[in-house]
Amino acid sequence: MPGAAGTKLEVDSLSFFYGKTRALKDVTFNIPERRITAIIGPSGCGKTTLLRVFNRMYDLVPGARAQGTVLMDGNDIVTTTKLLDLRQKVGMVFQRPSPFPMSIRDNVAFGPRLLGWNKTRVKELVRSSLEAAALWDEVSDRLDEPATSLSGGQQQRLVIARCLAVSPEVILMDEPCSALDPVATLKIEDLMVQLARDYTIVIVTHNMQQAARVSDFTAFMLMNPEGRHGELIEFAPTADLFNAPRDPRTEAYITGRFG
Amino acid sequence: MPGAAGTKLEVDSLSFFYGKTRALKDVTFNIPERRITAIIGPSGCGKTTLLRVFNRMYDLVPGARAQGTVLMDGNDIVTTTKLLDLRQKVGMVFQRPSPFPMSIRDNVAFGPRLLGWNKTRVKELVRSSLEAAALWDEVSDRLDEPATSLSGGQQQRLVIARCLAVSPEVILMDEPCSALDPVATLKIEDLMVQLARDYTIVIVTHNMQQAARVSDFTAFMLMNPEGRHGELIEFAPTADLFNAPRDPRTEAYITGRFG
Amino acid sequence: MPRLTFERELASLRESVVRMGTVVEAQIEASLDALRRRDGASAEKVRSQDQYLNELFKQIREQIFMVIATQQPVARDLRRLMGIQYIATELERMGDYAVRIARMTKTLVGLPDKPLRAEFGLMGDLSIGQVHDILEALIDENEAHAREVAGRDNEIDRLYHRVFDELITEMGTGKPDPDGALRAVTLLLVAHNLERIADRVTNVAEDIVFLETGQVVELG
Amino acid sequence: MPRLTFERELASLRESVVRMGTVVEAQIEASLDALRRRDGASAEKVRSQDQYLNELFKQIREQIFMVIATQQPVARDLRRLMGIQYIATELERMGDYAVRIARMTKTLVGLPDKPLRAEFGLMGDLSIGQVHDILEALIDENEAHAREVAGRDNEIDRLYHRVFDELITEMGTGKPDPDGALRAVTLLLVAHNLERIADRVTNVAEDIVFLETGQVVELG
Amino acid sequence: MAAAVDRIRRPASIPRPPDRYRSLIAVVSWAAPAALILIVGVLFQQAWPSVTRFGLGFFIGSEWNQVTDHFAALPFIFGTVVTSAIALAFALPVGIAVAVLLAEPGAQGVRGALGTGIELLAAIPSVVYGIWALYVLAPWTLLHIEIPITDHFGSIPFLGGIPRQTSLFTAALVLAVMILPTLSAVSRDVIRAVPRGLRESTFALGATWWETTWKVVLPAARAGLFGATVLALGRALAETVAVAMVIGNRPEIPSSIFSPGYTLAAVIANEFAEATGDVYQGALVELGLVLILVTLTVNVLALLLVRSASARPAV
Amino acid sequence: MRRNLWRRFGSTFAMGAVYGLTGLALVPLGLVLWFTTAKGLPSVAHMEFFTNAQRPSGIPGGGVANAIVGTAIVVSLASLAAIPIGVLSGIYLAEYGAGRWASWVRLASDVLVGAPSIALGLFAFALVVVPQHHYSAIAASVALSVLMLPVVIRTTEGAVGLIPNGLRESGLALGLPRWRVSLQLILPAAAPGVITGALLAIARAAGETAPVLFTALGNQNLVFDPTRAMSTLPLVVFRDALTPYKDLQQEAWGAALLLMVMVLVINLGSRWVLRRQIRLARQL
Ligand SMILES: Nc1ncnc2c1ncn2[C@@H]1O[C@H](COP(=O)(O)OP(=O)(O)OP(=O)(O)O)[C@@H](O)[C@H]1O
Ligand SMILES: Nc1ncnc2c1ncn2[C@@H]1O[C@H](COP(=O)(O)OP(=O)(O)OP(=O)(O)O)[C@@H](O)[C@H]1O
Ligand SMILES: [Mg+2]
Ligand SMILES: [Mg+2]
Ligand SMILES: O=P([O-])([O-])[O-]
Repeated sequence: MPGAAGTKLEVDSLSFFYGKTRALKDVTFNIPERRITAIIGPSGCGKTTLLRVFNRMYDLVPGARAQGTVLMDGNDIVTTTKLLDLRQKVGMVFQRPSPFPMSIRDNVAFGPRLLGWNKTRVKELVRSSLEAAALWDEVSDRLDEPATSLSGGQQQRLVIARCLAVSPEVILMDEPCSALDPVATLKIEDLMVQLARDYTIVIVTHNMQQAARVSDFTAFMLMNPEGRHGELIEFAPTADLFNAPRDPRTEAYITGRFG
Repeated sequence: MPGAAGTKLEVDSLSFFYGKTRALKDVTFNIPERRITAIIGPSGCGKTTLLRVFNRMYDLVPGARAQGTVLMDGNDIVTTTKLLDLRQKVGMVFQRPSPFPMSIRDNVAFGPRLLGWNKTRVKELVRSSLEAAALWDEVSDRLDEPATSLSGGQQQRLVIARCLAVSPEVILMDEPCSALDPVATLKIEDLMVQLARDYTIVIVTHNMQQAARVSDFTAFMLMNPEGRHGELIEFAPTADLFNAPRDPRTEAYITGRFG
Repeated sequence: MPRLTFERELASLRESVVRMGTVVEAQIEASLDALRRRDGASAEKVRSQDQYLNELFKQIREQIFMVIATQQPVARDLRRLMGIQYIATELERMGDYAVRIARMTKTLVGLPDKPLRAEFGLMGDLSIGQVHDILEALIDENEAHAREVAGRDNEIDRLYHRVFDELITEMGTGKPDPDGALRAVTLLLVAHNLERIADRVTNVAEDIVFLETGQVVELG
Repeated sequence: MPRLTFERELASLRESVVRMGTVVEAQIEASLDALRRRDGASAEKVRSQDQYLNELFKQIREQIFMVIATQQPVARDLRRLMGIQYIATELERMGDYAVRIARMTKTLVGLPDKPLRAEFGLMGDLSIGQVHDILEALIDENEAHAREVAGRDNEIDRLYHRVFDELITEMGTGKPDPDGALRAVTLLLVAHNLERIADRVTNVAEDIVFLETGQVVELG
Repeated sequence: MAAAVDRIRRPASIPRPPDRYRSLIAVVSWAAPAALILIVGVLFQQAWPSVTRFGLGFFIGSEWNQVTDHFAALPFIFGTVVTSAIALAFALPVGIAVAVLLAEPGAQGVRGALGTGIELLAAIPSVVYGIWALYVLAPWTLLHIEIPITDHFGSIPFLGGIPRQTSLFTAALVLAVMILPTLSAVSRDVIRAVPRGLRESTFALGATWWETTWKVVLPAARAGLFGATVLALGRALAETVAVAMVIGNRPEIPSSIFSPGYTLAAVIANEFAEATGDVYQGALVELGLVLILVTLTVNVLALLLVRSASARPAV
Repeated sequence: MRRNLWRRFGSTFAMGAVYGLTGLALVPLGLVLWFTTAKGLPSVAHMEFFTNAQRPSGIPGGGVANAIVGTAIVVSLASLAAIPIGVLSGIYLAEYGAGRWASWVRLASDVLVGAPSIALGLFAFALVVVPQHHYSAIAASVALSVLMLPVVIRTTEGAVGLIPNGLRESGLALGLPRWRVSLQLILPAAAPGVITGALLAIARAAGETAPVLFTALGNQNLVFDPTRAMSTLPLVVFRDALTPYKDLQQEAWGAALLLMVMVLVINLGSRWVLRRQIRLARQL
């Protein structure tokens, strides 16, 4: 439920450029702690771009560059050079489930092991992460089977478990259900709701109704038709945004009356 | 609105096999004329397979074979050898828009030209088909540009126009909007509603709510967990199916309470 | 032309609810007319007409149910739907008052004739006027008009209290006369129901404000 | 555990509507109690308590609105939501009757004391029992029980008509006494409201049937 | 306010930690371009004596004389171009047909085996083709193709003369076989890259298999098919030993395709080991240089074509 | 309706023609396989063929042991250079392959694949043989490693590229450094494809004649010293086939059979490995 909550990420006048083209302009809002914040908007409005600023995934794109500040617990994400620490704290789940080509156990243990954690701790982590990802019951008796033998929805939960294993604080999800069928989607949504007790979750979704279903707060973004850059139109508690949005563009979008 | 309507396709005890594996078992229902019939169900339950029986598209898959009858205006589709006639009468629109690599005009004229219709008739057809597909206004001044220059939603409408140009009676659509953004999706949905005045439309969709929004009748299919083949669980007017489904499995599916 | 189906359904719902309003208005008018003319048959007709109103209400409910199930409306769209449902509920209730007035009329027809107090005419005209105007506000989606109509509540209230006091006094001072007592009580109930109609109009006004702006207000 | 959020919201809504029911029951009981004890303060308390009921009703409406907007329920889920809304509407109306009984009570307190007819106790017990039982049917999702409760309507109707006739007769034959007339009319209105409560229970029963089975029935 | 000022002062590029791994493998990846440049450079240097001596005349003259130390490349260029062109003419229709068949969806069973077979053609070392062509193909060709044609069509230019086992024609035939796998494999990939929906929607309009293939699928793959052809041409130009074994090795421009000839690659293979003297060696290296420059050009062209074909927006 | 009949007939006819042409394409394969096997078998049937070095015409008991050893040495040396460099370059292209520099690398390796192998021979000759003043296996290895390099690069790039980007990003998103993700996550996932590439490159190098003609030059004796001239199987085929002596020609057929079988086995094997890779990648 929305309500009083600390701020986890403070986005202030964030602009983003791919080379010379601007993808985001002056995005400012606060992402509350231990809540689910959804980012919605039409294709190409910069949702993914915004999300990828939060764990500096954009560093992989040559020529990409951010301007402004994004504070996490007071530290600026945009200018930090401690990328490995940042990414450990800010986990990410992608559109297509991407299990590593190894056993279920090794998938979850992969991160902790490479980070040099000791064996007993890793073993505990495998179990606790799988439990937190609501997958333990389904896989506890076949931890050594290849992860690719799982169904799509299970794979996505495995990926979430893998990400939980390195103890993140924030979990970013970029359309985590768009490759899944409705049943698996509901499971992931329920999982998100549960995880929001302990983690700050930011989810990008194409599916407005998904945002409506699971999130506590919703950010609506739109491509500015003149500047051809993405903008934040409205950020509000989800219930407010879907019942009585303040901006007519939000209303037009959520009622499907665009264009 | 559902209501009295003739039957266009009579599906009777239809089974389908891919080689030795059975994909459909004993599907029986009637698809009404000039109405939109939606086929919904979880992934892999045989929706696409069923649809592809109606224009014998499965002939392209080696080893595929259908059993039972599907009567269209009294003629059995399953056993007919007049494939070219059949496919002309039963048009099809696919998931990803697939404009031919030629101009917009040539795309629409392609079918009629193959059929050897004369030039003036083809010219008229191009216009009337594009109009019927609600695309004429957007492309009338650039008919000679390549079809690939259109946006995704426009391409999908072009494909529909192309299919209208050979005067089909039935239009099959296999997840026609799943590659489109919400705005384009709404346009296609509105188009379907308009086309249903003159054509019998059968649409396969993953998106229950789309079925709910546009269709007059809905068929719900499910994979039989023992036989591992698809079955028809319920076929009813859409409003009934979504308000008070008769089968508990339908209810479980549409309320997202599966598994 | 986005969301053809939804717009079509919404238009049909608006039409239904406006029809309901018109019928309710006619029912109230007919019941008061029957009262004035002491016409039992007309009163009976009001009662049977109510079935139609109930039917319409059920239909609207069901249609709204179906539209929600199939069109997943949000924000303004949903407000418009739910607003229509709220209004339909109020209209159905107003219809009940008309029926009760008609029932009272039938009781009165069985009693000796006596001239009706002027207040009944006034109250009737006022309440019919309110119903009529609130329907117009609904049709025009005119929030300000709705608020204005709701404000006219006081006049009817005042008239009702006057009628009530007068009738009680009349009963208390009169000679023993069972018919007179029944008549007075019955008329009192008619006034009571007219006053209730005005209350419902206020609620409809609130619903119109909600439907148009999303604000939940208290106009009572 | 599918659709956590939806189930949570639904549970909270059910809780709210049951709370509404309990409050309504308490209100009716309190108003009748005040009537019996000629306790103006208690009656006043019923009136002020009604605000709470209205609040609860508005909250339920809003929450349902939000759940529909965000959870896109269909079929059974939607029926349960809308059913709750229908029931809440009826409960709110029942609450109004309790308030009106309380208002009558205040009128009666100002009049000379006279023993209350036995029928009032009976009617009160009956209607409170109906309200109580229909709430149980709602909590247990017990459609059959709901139908049974609705069937008990007749007894109250019978009592109401008896009270009505007796009071009219009393008024018609008595000596001129304004207080007596006011008292009789007021009591008559109390009985009228109790009878109306039973009507609402029937509606709630219909709503429970709908909510559970999707059938629209007429139990009146 | 302070924040705004701060933001303006901040450098446009954001500090990023150095990526040493990237630098390391980037350096390693220089190997391929370095090799290419080195090859061209070294060959240039080796060919220098010949380049300075003969200049452009090297490409016009047709004399190849170790005794007088006079060298010119025209006969080899002629032989290379003619054998490659004929080979392409043979291979093209067959290659496209194979590609069309292999690209049919659901290429299991018989078609899968066909595909494997065609690809194995590419794996067989060219020297094996050479020995087979020399002892099996050449005698058969002489008897069953060359002699009948010269007998009946001898009056037509380039088809007359005295037919020989080792000839331009035989070399071209081997080349055709050898480039067929390249041609069909690349074409198949290009045709396969044509979206499935395109094929299916053509069928769904009521088109026949041939109409679908000819009017939609192949046109959609046009640019890529052209690229495949050019790529195959590059292979033909560069082929060495199989040609050296069957072309007859005669450094002159023949008047008939059934006469012996010589190609750039073949002459290097045959003569380089015994070549004495800077000029002779230089001339051979210059031939190599010509060969490599021509094939590089052709390859770059082909690559651009194939690449643009597969990079086209998905239709 | 008549029109449709014609259309169907035309289509069937065209389909027949396509099948016919494809059948025609397979004729040479059959012929080469058949003749090489038929003519080579008599040689291969003798054990000496594998154990003895070459002998001059007229002296019985000759074999190709020297060429087998030579092929092994030359190809091993070439692999030692080409495979590590090729794999790393391939990873570079797949992982950082967006920039301009990468596109040059890509173009260079594509062009190298098409470079005439005879030119590579000339190159190695000038680079190694000329300064050292004698032919050597090393020189041949240089030529062959240049020949193998682009094959390894492009197959590695392909195999690594098949691994969905999500895997890479997921690794990075766990807070792992880039090199770990690349070498400990992506490369193992792409291993079958990379191995295939290496095998194909080896097969190709082993079958090449032109680059070894005047680098390894050939040697009748069994030698193991890579700084000396050596023979390889293709060289044996080339040289012996063109002699007028029947016994040497027979030896050439035998060597050709050996070479062909080896190359085909590697090819079919690597296809199998590759199929697994693709299946795996598809699951990812
Ligand atoms: N690597 C890139 N280089 C250049 N421009 C890019 C790149 N990635 C995205 N863009 C552009 O930036 C804008 C925002 O893209 P982004 O992917 O963030 O949108 P999105 O809202 O996530 O869209 P979608 O819903 O389709 O995923 C788009 O206009 C896109 O074309
Ligand atoms: N070409 C094929 N060969 C063998 N089996 C197939 C083939 N195509 C589909 N199937 C199988 O038939 C069943 C039904 O497939 P179909 O594509 O009709 O399902 P669907 O309901 O359309 O699923 P989706 O929603 O994922 O499109 C599945 O189990 C599938 O694995
Ligand atoms: Mg995105
Ligand atoms: Mg499908
Ligand atoms: O492949 P070749 O050895 O003939 O160049």
